[in-house]
Amino acid sequence: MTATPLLELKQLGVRYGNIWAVRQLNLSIASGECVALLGSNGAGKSSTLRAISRLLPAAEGQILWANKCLSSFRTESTVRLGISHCPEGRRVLAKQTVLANLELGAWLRRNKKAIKIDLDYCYQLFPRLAERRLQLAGSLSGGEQQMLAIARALMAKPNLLLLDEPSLGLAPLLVDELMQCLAKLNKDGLTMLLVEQNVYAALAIAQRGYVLEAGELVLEGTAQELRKNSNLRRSYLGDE
Amino acid sequence: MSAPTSTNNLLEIEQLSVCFGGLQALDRVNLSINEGEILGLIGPNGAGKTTLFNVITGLTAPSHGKLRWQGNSLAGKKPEQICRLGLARTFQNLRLFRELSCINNLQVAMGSNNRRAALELLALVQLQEKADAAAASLAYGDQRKLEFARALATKPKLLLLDEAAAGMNPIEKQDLQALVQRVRCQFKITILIIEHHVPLMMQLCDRLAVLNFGRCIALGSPEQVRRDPLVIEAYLGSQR
Amino acid sequence: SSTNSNAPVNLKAGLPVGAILSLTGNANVYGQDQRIGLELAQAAFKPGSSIPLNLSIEDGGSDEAGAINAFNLLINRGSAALIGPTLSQQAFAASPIAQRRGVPVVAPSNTATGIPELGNFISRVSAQSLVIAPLSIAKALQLNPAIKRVAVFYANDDAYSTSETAIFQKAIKAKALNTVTVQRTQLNDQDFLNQITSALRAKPDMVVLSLQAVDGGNLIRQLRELGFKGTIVVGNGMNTPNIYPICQKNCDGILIAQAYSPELQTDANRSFVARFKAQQAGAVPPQLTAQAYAAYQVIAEATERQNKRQPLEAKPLREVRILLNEEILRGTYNTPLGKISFSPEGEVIQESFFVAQVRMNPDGRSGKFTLLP
Amino acid sequence: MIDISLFVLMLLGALLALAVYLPLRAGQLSLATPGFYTIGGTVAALLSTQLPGLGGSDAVYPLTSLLLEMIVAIAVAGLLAFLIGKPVLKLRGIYLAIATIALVEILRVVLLSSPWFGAAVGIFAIPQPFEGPEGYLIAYGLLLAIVAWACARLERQPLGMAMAAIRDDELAARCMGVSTDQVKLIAFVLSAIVAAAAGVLAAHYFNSWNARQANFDASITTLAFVVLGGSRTWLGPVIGGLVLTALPELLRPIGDLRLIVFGLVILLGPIFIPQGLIKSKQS
Amino acid sequence: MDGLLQLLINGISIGATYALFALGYTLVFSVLGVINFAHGAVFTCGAYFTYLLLGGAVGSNGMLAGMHFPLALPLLVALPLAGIGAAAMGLLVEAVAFKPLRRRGAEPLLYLITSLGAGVILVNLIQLLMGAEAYALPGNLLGRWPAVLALGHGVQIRTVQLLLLIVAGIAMLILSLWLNRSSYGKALQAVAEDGTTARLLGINSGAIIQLAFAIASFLAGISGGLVALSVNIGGPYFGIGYGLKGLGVLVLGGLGSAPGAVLGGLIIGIAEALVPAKLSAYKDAVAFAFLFLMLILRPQGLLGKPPMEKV
Ligand SMILES: Nc1ncnc2c1ncn2[C@@H]1O[C@H](COP(=O)(O)OP(=O)(O)OP(=O)(O)O)[C@@H](O)[C@H]1O
Ligand SMILES: Nc1ncnc2c1ncn2[C@@H]1O[C@H](COP(=O)(O)OP(=O)(O)OP(=O)(O)O)[C@@H](O)[C@H]1O
Ligand SMILES: [Mg+2]
Ligand SMILES: [Mg+2]
Repeated sequence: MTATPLLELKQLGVRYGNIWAVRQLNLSIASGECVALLGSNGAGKSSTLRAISRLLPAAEGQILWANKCLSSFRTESTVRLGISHCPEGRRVLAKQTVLANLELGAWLRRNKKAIKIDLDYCYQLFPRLAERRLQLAGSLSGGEQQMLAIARALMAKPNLLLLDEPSLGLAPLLVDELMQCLAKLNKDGLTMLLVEQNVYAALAIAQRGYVLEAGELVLEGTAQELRKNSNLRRSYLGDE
Repeated sequence: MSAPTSTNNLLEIEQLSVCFGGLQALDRVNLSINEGEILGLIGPNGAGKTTLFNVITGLTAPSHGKLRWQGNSLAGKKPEQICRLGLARTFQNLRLFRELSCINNLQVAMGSNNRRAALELLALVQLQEKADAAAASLAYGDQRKLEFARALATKPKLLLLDEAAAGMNPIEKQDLQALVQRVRCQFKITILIIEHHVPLMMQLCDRLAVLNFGRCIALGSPEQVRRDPLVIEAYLGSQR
Repeated sequence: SSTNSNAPVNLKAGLPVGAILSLTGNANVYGQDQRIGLELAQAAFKPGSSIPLNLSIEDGGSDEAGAINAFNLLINRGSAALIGPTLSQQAFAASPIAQRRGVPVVAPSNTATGIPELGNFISRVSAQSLVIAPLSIAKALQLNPAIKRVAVFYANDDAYSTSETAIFQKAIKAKALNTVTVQRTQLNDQDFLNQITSALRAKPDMVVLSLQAVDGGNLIRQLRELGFKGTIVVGNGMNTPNIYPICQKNCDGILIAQAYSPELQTDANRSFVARFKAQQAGAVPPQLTAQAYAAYQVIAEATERQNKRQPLEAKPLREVRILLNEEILRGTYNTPLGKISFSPEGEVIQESFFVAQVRMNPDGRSGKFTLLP
Repeated sequence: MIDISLFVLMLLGALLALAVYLPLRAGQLSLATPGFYTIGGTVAALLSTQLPGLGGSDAVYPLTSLLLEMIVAIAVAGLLAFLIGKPVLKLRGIYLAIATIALVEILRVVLLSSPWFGAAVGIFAIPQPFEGPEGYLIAYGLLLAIVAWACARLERQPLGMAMAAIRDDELAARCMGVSTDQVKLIAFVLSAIVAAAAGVLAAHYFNSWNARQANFDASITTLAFVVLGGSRTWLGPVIGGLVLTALPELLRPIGDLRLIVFGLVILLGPIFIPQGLIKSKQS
Repeated sequence: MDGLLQLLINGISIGATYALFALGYTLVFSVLGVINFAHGAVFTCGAYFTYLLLGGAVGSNGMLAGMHFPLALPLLVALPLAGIGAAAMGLLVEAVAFKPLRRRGAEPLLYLITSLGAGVILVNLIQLLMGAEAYALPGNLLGRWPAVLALGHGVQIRTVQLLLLIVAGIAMLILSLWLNRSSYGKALQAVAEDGTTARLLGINSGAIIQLAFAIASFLAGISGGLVALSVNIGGPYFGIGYGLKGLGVLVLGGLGSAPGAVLGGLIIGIAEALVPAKLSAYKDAVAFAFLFLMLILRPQGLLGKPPMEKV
């Protein structure tokens, strides 16, 4: 691992009104790493991602991007830094076409040729999107929307990809394909923070993982360690 | 006068087709749901599963074909009428009454302001502590459970669950499975469920129907379906 | 916290009198003109009176609720008499309140039929067009005897316009002229193309219009631009120099029925015009300003007379109001409007009415009402 | 400081706000309230001035006649709302708002142009059932109490909850068995009834009546009452209506700046208290 | 026949005013999905700016009584400057009435009220400063052009209105090109549909909204000046009267569609023109009845997209 992490959360706290969703979270991601963020419902995973992309303010603690504090950044500026967030609940732009959604994913990029290449890559990754390119995103099936959301996040050509349950609603075959593809992207150098309920799959591609429970960090370690951890197995993998 | 159909057929779907423009979302689907069973509906993304739900619940008009509920046609019935006949559903993309409290969500569905009954239902999905919190403030997984409870609150005979376990981790999925089974016995209802998590479906469902490109390509016991080469190719993938 | 009307009237700062003007809302122009009139009158009548008026002006908005609020406010503050409200609709709503509570109201600008009839406490200094309208039609005929065909315009949703046009139309009929078309507009219309082209198709020799100043100015301008060359007679609502800049050179030659003329050569008017000019950089006063001034004058002079006859000091407010009302209706006043008095009902009896012709200066932005003999 | 007659207008404001609130609770932005208010007033004005049998020439107008007017006005407005509600409530959001504004405009122009309704001058010399504003205060107070009580009750009933559900997600509400068309129509008709009843009293209180009350400004102002007060529970509109009606009067001492300050209040109110003065229980 | 032709011309030229007004509305609607009730007031500001820049003096009732701009600019300079002034007002309105709400993710209803508040303030500020009186632009601004152009067969059109029509046409073309062809159009729609998502895509929604406000208000300013040239400034409520018609036009044409705004404007204009003279008092009722019927028959407006809802 490199010396300075690309992203570092120090004692991060996030809250909604006076309910704390995340408390005292320390987390770091080195450049080129894929890190999994695990935990049950309401553990605060999505809230953590929202804080990183500045959709939510950090109520306490710090978020450091290459040692720079993000607290003064707005969401759109984090995108400029290279953070791309594929949010919970897809949030595709229902009234625009698939193609327009993808193009908007690359809104900050100016190199038309490179954009075209990535577009083709996305279509190759999800051929269904290519078939539906002129259909309004709102009329896609749930899984198709999920594909679109992931593809749109990729179109930003990010340095750090925040994925909030990317496999949600995808058919098994596609989950496998997606995971392979994420693994490949990671191997090619893309840094990722992956929130997944599909713990097996996530730990298969992540190098390290963090486990949250009720907003607090309860476990962290390499993927291997986590896979072996009996506590985790019992409470999240459902092994007897 | 129509001849009485066999009594244990709750819902019969005959030659059902739906077109969106040039797109055949459902193609001559035949399916009958027996009273008291848990019927699983699986298939790749965009296969038409949600569309089938939409037709059953009166949100989408079929271009062709018939629906028969306990022997009577559902043609031309409005969603609210269909609901009152005893068909209730959840939504793939979560459609709670976001500003209302959890308990009010249930009370709307019950059509009464009986707090006790609503609390009982909330307890069923372990949300009794959030009874007075706004639905929007729940974590994703909890929102799914609330939707489940809300559908139950309409006292349905047939419960349609669209991606019931999406966003849940394996252990929660197991809980859900137990819950669905319990609900079936306790409320004596029939369940039609869409879910991409195959192991869950294998354990939970009495029968499985598989849709692909709008066509029903397989129907039978989980074991039969699991071994069906067509299904393996289209949906399960070879490794399973 | 309303003043007890049985308590003696409070004369510390003078006799309390309230004015309710439309200073905001869409009738705000009128209210502002009226406010100037009242302020001038205050300056003119305060010195030298044994019992000066203590005037408070309140905004009555341009709707009924606003007028009612302001009426109640001023009555509760112990006003002995009221001036206002600006609009006839407001008067129908608010003046009955004053009537019920026995407070004299002198209306400076209500011209709709039925206002003085609201009760014995309600009077007005604003004449209806009953006398003037026929006068101006006659004058037009005198200037151009060839006139046969007349087109009439009025704002169908405006109380003043509908009242006045009825009078105009009767006068036209009485002169055996042919009303070729009656075009209705709406109060806030600004574009009259449709009405004008439709009216012009009827080939009128004369156009008679009852509109408020801004609408009327727009209509005249568009009428002229679209080629109407004949005589234009306008009602009382346009009797304000504010129309000069609006219709500019197109105003030239229009005949106007006036309840007030700045050209009137009486002492009262000369001193009024002089005061106005001094304050407003040489401008000529509009009718609404003169009428507001007159309303104040009526109350001021009635108070003075009443006080001489029977000092108001220490009298209960209720009685002061009654006495004042009787005195108002009894008197004769030399106002800028000419000599006026009241019928027992409270309707103004005005001696001088005028028909003036607008003569624009070459700059096209200022002009003059020249009285036609 | 505040005069009785202002209290009367404040209560009127609160009632009109409740009339806007009812459909809004069901997610329907209907701006037809001033229209139904005008209808109520017109019915009252016509009956009391044109039907001698009601006692318009008595020294004090009989309360029974007032009650009769109320019943007729409620019937007329309710029926009208029922008839136009069906097609109009198919529209959503801003489209519904515009359609209702269009209706109000049509009503205004027609009433102001037809001699039967007094045309531009309106109907005046409307008989008085009460000696002074105190009577109106009591009458309006009663009316408001009844309507507010009904609203409070409604909110706890399934119907009221169904309305709130429709505002959140109409389609989901349908799928949960709520007859949304019916619920929306009920809200619309109730709103019309409240507005018309308020109009009946207003016609007497204002001594005169004309259709200028039914204007766009009035529509938006009453909406402001609700938004500023809070649109989630009945108390919000009531408070909003009371406060915003009183405000311009309380601001009289600052003279010409009064409407500017009023504007500032409705500009800043929603910014600083987005939920309105009265918040809902949740969140 | 000529009569009918004249009526059509009348309708079109009146409709052009409505269209110009609605274009600004529509632009703000397309980014925010809400109606900006302060638009009428900004339009009024444009008219007053034009008046002042042309060298007009303030009348007697305002606080600025007697003051005037030192230069009398020619119309072609004054109009764009007035547009810029109005754009500044529009940005101000955005900053005080819209931005704070957007930050809080408030519901659309609130925008109606805050923008109404901003409008009330502007109108009363104008009254305070300029008085309530009517103002008219100098009558000789068109130079050598006649006030009315004859189109033959006795059909004529006022030159000012022709000008308005041309400006409306050009504005519509530019706007629809901008909305449909440039990537900004898509970003604009994204912001309108879901501001949060737009920000996640790196779209600076704040800047885009400001841009839209600036353009819409610039347009309002210019149209205010042009309309004042045609019908005089009736007082601080000048633009408010157009506000309601503009709203109707906007909805008739289809919310968010620039060609829709123009089409809607022309249709309402023509519908009003075709009302027979006898019934001219009812012309507003006719226009709104027409609008109402259209809404019932085609809820999304003439050129609007039908709403789409997928479950
Ligand atoms: N908008 C909100 N308002 C109030 N509380 C919220 C809000 N969103 C989330 N919460 C609360 O914050 C906590 C953490 O929620 P979060 O969405 O981060 O969980 P999560 O780990 O992503 O869960 P899931 O796997 O279900 O998505 C939960 O208790 C939730 O109820
Ligand atoms: N309104 C519509 N217009 C056009 N196409 C539509 C519309 N609604 C659905 N479709 C298409 O119909 C197909 C079936 O959609 P459906 O939502 O039923 O899929 P699904 O089986 O539920 O998939 P998933 O598992 O991803 O939810 C999809 O390809 C979708 O794009
Ligand atoms: Mg989450
Ligand atoms: Mg689906």
